[in-house]
Amino acid sequence: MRLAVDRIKCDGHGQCAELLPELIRLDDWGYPIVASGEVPNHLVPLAQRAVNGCPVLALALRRVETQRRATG
Amino acid sequence: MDRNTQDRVRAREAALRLLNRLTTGVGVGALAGVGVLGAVSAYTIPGAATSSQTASTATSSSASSTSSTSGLGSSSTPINSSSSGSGVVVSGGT
Amino acid sequence: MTRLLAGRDLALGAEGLAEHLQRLGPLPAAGPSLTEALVRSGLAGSGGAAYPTGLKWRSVAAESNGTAVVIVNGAEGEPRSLKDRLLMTTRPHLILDGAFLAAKAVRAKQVVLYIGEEHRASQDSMARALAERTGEERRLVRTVSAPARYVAGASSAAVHLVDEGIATPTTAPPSAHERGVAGAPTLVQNVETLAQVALVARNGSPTGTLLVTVAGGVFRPGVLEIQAQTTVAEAVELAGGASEPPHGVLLGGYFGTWVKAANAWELPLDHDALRARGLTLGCGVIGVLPGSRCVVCEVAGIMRYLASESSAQCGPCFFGLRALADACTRIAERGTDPADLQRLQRWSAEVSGRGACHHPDGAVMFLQSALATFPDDFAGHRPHLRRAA
Amino acid sequence: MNDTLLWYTTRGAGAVSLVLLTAVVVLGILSALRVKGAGWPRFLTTGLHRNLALMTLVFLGLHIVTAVVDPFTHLGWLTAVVPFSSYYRTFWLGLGTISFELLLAIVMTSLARGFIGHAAWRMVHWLTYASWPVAVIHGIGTGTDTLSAWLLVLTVACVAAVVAAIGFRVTAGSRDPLEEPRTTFQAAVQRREPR
Repeated sequence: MRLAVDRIKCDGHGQCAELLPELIRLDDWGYPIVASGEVPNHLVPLAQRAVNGCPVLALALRRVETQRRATG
Repeated sequence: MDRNTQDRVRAREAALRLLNRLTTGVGVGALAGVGVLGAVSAYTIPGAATSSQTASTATSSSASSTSSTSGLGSSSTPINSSSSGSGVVVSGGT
Repeated sequence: MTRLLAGRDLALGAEGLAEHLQRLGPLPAAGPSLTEALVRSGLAGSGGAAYPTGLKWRSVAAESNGTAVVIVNGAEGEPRSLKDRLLMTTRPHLILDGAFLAAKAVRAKQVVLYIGEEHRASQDSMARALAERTGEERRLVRTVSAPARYVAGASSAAVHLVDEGIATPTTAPPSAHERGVAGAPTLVQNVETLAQVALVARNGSPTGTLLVTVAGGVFRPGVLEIQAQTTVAEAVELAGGASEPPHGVLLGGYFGTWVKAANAWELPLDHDALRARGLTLGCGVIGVLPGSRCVVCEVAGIMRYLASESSAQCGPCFFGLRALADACTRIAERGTDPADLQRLQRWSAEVSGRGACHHPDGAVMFLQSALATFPDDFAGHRPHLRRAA
Repeated sequence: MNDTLLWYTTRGAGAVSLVLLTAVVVLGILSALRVKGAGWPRFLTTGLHRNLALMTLVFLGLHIVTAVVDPFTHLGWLTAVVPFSSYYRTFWLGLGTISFELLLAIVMTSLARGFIGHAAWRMVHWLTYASWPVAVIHGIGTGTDTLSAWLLVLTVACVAAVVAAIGFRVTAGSRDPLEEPRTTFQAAVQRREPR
């Protein structure tokens, strides 16, 4: 499972970084920098919570590597 | 995991606990509220001579949380934009 | 070996259909065989990404069941590139041949001419050429003006404009060839690529030449058709030679890469050869920076432009490019502060790859290449007290 | 006394539902304002907003059930489903039904947000600004002993809280830092082309 951000929908709420600091931090302008690669199993529930909690549904948890490149 | 991330993980865990405590607290308060307000309205049946001033607004903790709208607007400081449109491009005698 | 610009003298304007057919013969049949021929020929796109044309056609054809759309991309939003305009105003029928061949090969039901709204001559030339084509061909075609903004030429922006009238890039996946105009698989192809296709269909192989625009400190800047592997020095010579000893060369326009002048001359102008050296040819702009110009100030100016061209849909791009441009401007106007150099590195790493389109990636590649190629200029830059404009 | 127990429970649950719904509305507005403090991350506001929204439904359910089964008023289930179908205080009770059904739509679309997408969810969520005021008026109009001070004070407090929150929201303007530059750029590249 990988985290992917829809950069156009994302408007810098920052809740995903609050919920999942292990994998997401915010840049200087409040937008998420998502660690690339597979989400460790023990963090999948939290990642799912961050996905459901995103106020604009910009975060997704995808099974296969479908985004163009691992967004850093 | 660096210290900063550890701090943020601890903050998350604390906030999740707080969320659960607040939710259960409000739930219990609400249940109590049904009882209290039910009883209060029993004493203030119309026709009962005394319209006893038993107004109590502190029915449940949630009521108090609603009025504490602390003005903590997140400060998105405006970036001083110096973007002056098309810049000098690879110049030369065109 | 024929050339794209073979035929009548370019100064005489557009070649009409009769002359075009008399010179090159009728439009050959098209179908899967042409797609395979393109794959075998290794023809790469000339829009800037240099994606193999045959593979692109295959993926659109695979998804299309007679509903696909072909977008002929003549937006040419790269400020210093002139090649697409030259091609549209002198050899429009080569482009239309390529477009109709593509439409047949991917079973498209519509062809959209997407031409920069400020390229008036190109719009007129393509309209006149279209008028000469058959009724069946004309019915396929619709002309749409591309706003004169840098991102308007991106394939997802072209699709978005044709669909909803707004030329802003959209999030991929899905990309255009999967789900483009009205949800149909869409082939977005640069005009030069389609001109090459028209010749591959007739000769079995591309011309082996490419159009480049030599700009900046040369005596005769403009578009040249050169053999692949021609060196930068030869191209600059063909453009009248450098007007003064150059400081460096920018290959590929604003999403391009810098090379110190000394190292540039022997470089072969070929996508694969340059990519192997960590460089890019992009849309074929060869920008010669005269020695009297300060590279830091040039880079700062271009970064300000690229920042202002962000479509402000993605935070990292909009804020990131402005922060990078502001830092470059501080270095240019006040002299180098090491903290700014560190910020340029940190922000570059944070911005690249975090946009819905490639605008931030191209801008960061451009900046990083300048920082790597001219470290001393950036490290020790002093504000210019008085310098020639 | 026990047959009036239901009636008192209805009133108690109604009042509590009003307070809870008010809290949910205020928390929703605070979420949009993206408020954040030490020890209070933004997901806490939205998390509480969601939890209390579901809790509101529970107490609203209690309020409706106790009202409907109350032999004293024998309203019948139809009252809770079809607005203005009760014989008793038809108008005021009808408002309650409307407010309840709006709230159901809001909560259902929130639970299905992943399927219907953000835009559709957001449109339905605007119904909150109908559901809550209608609930307040229902509370005032139906309360048989409306003059009882405690309900009036409670209502005023709830209205004050929401008005204050709306005040903050309106004055704060859009919290999306790209709202203005994005709109400006789109206007620049907008070309109304016929499809």
